Amino acid sequence: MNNPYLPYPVRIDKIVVETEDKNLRSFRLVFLNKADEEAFNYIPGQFAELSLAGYGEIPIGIASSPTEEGHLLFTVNKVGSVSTALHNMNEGDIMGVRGPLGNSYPLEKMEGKDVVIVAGGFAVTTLRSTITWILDPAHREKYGRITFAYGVRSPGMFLYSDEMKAWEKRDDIDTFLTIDREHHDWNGLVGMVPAVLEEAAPSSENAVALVCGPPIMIRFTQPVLEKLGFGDEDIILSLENRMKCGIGICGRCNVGPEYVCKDGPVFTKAELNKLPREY
Amino acid sequence: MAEKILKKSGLDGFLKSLGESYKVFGPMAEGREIKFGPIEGGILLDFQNSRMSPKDFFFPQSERMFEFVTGSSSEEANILKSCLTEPEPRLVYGIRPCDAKAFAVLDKIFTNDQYTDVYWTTKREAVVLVGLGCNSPCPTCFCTSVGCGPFHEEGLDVLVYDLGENLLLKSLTEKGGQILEKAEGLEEADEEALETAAGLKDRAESAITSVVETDKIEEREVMELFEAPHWEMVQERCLNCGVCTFVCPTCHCFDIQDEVAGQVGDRIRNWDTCMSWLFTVHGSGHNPRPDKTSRVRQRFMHKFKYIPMKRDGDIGCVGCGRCIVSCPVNIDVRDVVRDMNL
Amino acid sequence: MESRTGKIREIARRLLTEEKVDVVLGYKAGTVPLRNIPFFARTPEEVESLIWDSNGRINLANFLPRREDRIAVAAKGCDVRNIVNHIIENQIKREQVYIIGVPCEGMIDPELVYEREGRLIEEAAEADGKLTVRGNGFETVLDRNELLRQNCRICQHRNPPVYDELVGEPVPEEGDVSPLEDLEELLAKADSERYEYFHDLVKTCIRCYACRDACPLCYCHVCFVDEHMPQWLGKSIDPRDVITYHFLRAFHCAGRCTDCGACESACPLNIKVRQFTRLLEKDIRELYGYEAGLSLDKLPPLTVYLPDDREEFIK
Amino acid sequence: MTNEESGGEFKPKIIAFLCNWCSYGADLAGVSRMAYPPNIRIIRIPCTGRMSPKFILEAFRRGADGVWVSGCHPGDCHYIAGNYHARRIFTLLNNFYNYLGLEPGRLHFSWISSAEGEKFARVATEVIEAVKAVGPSDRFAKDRIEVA
Repeated sequence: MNNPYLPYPVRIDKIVVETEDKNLRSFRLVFLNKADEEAFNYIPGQFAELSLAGYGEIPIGIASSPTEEGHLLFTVNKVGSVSTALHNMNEGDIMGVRGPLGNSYPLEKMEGKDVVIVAGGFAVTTLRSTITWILDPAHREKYGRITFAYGVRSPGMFLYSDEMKAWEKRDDIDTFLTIDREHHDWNGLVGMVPAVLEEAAPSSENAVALVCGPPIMIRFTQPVLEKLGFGDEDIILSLENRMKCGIGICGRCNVGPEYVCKDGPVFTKAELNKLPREY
Repeated sequence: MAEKILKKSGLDGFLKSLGESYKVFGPMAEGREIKFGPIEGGILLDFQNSRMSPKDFFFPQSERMFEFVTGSSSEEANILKSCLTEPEPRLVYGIRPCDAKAFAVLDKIFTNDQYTDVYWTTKREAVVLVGLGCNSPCPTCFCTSVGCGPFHEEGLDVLVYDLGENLLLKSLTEKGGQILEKAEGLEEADEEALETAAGLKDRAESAITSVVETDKIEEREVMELFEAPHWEMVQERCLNCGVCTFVCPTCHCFDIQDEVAGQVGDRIRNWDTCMSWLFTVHGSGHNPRPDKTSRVRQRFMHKFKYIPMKRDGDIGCVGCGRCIVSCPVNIDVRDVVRDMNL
Repeated sequence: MESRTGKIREIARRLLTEEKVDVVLGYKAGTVPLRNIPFFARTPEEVESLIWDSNGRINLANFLPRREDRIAVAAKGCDVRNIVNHIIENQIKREQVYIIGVPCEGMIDPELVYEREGRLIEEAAEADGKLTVRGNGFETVLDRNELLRQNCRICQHRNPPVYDELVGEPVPEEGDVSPLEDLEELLAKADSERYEYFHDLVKTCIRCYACRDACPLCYCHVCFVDEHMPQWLGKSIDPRDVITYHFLRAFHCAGRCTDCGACESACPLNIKVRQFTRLLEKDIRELYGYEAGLSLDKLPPLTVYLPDDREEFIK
Repeated sequence: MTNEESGGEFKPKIIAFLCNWCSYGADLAGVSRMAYPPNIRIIRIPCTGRMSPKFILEAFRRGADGVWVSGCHPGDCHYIAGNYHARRIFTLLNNFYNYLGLEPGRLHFSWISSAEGEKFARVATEVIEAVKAVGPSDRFAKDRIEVA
């Protein structure tokens, strides 16, 4: 019988230090077994438990897109004991990945609509996955205008900065990169994400908004989206909570009756309105 | 379905004969405690509820899930190997109907529409449960209020009625039927025995005088219950010790921990408790359940609202009363549910 | 007992009516025999639920840290000693707490009652030093003094050492009991036997930490068992982790423990966890002449020192 | 398999927590060509007042056969009174460990100033001999987890 707690063994193929504070690293993982890779069918918005033998597991959103075959990408902030241990790993080391877990962004439902993507800090990971997926030639024409607003503290804190620069140049996605305060190294937008979003004023007609970021950004983004005319059904958020099993059993990540790990992490604002704010 | 009579004096022989195909467990006195252990000496024929629930049969407090070697010495290093073994066939005699019902509740939790917790199911499937109905329920029992009862059959393979001189064995599943069929020295139950059994059941049910209602909990919205004022009263005296969760037959929350000794490591799962601050705290330090109120509320909401919402209306409590008996500050689940149902 | 109940209510009513305090903490009758409920009375009507009997095993001082309001506590000797601890350790201000001192005649250990009866007790009633227990088809009258918890039997501070008001007359202190009763025997054994003894003592421990949570001394925001960088002990029921927990829990109480017995009373498995703390308090008494919570002016022994403290074991 | 079983001489693992301001500096064994057996692993601490019972317990849990804590003589603490406070904790801890059944001879305390290189070497040898006499530790050591 399939053991849902058993991680697939993977090799760390590449490690990239993403940010100037060196607290965020991206790990490109390659499956040791082809069969495992084939079994790992994921959709943008899902996450996986990264498993480090001797340290434990951490739930991390999948930053790569299923359109990028051959590897998985995870960007991890150094916070606790497992993420610290992960930051100390080297290319070539063996670890585990368990997943994919959780639901995903409702990519099918979003078809035929404009998509507004709002990201803050390192929460951009699963949104990077989503954008990469949407921009793939096989999918791009299913969606309308793509607006992407992404804010970080300072220029050195952008994740995937090469890709961001590339997206800024494309005309099939409107990219708004912003930093919190003026910085000598920056001649782009300055200001908080909600303000930038308000300025960009994407149309809410036949559109959905995907929002992922720190709680404070989410709090101030919601009124802006409302003002722009987005209904609660069209505002889509991704939650995070402490997790262990990742499969809706161990009982700690629930928000009301919903398990963030299995019923989430993606919820509409309309859904969250009916639930306790235990996240 | 078969209904057979076994002389009480023949119980030892009956269990011994089952010992050929199963490892047989039964209730035993261990000091003040009642424990289900391998039958060697005599088992208890009549006993009140055990202080700890027997959930550890399938969900041990600490369980080795995986093992691994650390370092980089071998190809296999840092790759987890499952410690799941083919479980031995076990038969448990004397499980109380509430505890069996709890197993049935947990069956639905450890298996959901996407995943099967193999550590639970493999052990669970290899067990035959021979339950013993409760002729004299405890004053803290309220099983009849939560979809269970002193002779409830859910989760059991065989239910035993203690008729005095004799035991009436009623098979409830195919597994149970086979056991009764194979066993020697059983007689077909006659009309009189069946009537006595029915009488025992009625008497036991009417002896349970604590009644709680849950109909309004079902109707109410999550947020209405969540924001009710009575939680403040409950939390005020709650110690957040979590004894309730440890003795509870349906509490199933767990933690997963890695431990390494030298070059060998294990991934262990341990019972955890929603009463603990650590249970929900994020790596960032943010805690979505930061206070006693939110933690104690979670336990009752989980059992009486969230589980029914997600598991076809089944309440996540079987009314065994263990938490009432063990709570150091006497938080009585019956009172809490009454407040929720107001 | 009845008269104490009456007096506590009278005082509580007065304090609330005169708005001297916001809340009065005492006990209320529980829903199961031999157990009562820590109860917060905020109105004169609620005061009518307050009682005083032999089931006040939970130490009410436990509910004081981090409070903002003014609170009166109906506190027995050990509770008061823990309130004194809290005041010394800056967990509550003296002026915030009104101590209704209750001279105590010891609390009952329900385990002893069960041991005597060996059957389920459905009702219990107390009057004139007798405990009447009833169950399915039986009624027995027991002498409450024979049912006291061990810590109550050896208690030498039944009367509150500090109070704002005393309920009734002080009770005589037990003069001739040895707090070390059984411990001396244990200490006379070989180290291997003591090692076995303590491992056996906690072998049924389920790591619920009720002993910690019922303890008024344990008010840390993050307990050492929950620390994870570094993580001091595993979370399973491995015997080595279990004993480590009990070892460190007891040590954190050294010089502060009043032997109130709340830890033991809260233990769902009736483990005699006081055996750990009693040993430490024995040393504290013998080495530093200190007993916790007897005076607001004396500092706990591990926060002070003398230049000539004993050190014969130090090379 | 312990060293004893393997037939070799038992080489105890001893963890020494040494105060930065005195005993740590007294370890001049190398400089002054005094010899003591290499069984001691040193952990530098800022003051004996920083020693928590957790550290000592952790050393035993991780398989130390002996633990030795050494700091400044009373009155000489760099932080005025750290060692005075430590002394009371050590007294209780030493007894408590003993009560709980740790073999006598595993846990050692000393005051050694930075000028007492000779004393350091002598106490080190004493500690090693005492621990050797007790043998390998198993009472509080945690090896592979014991669970179902």
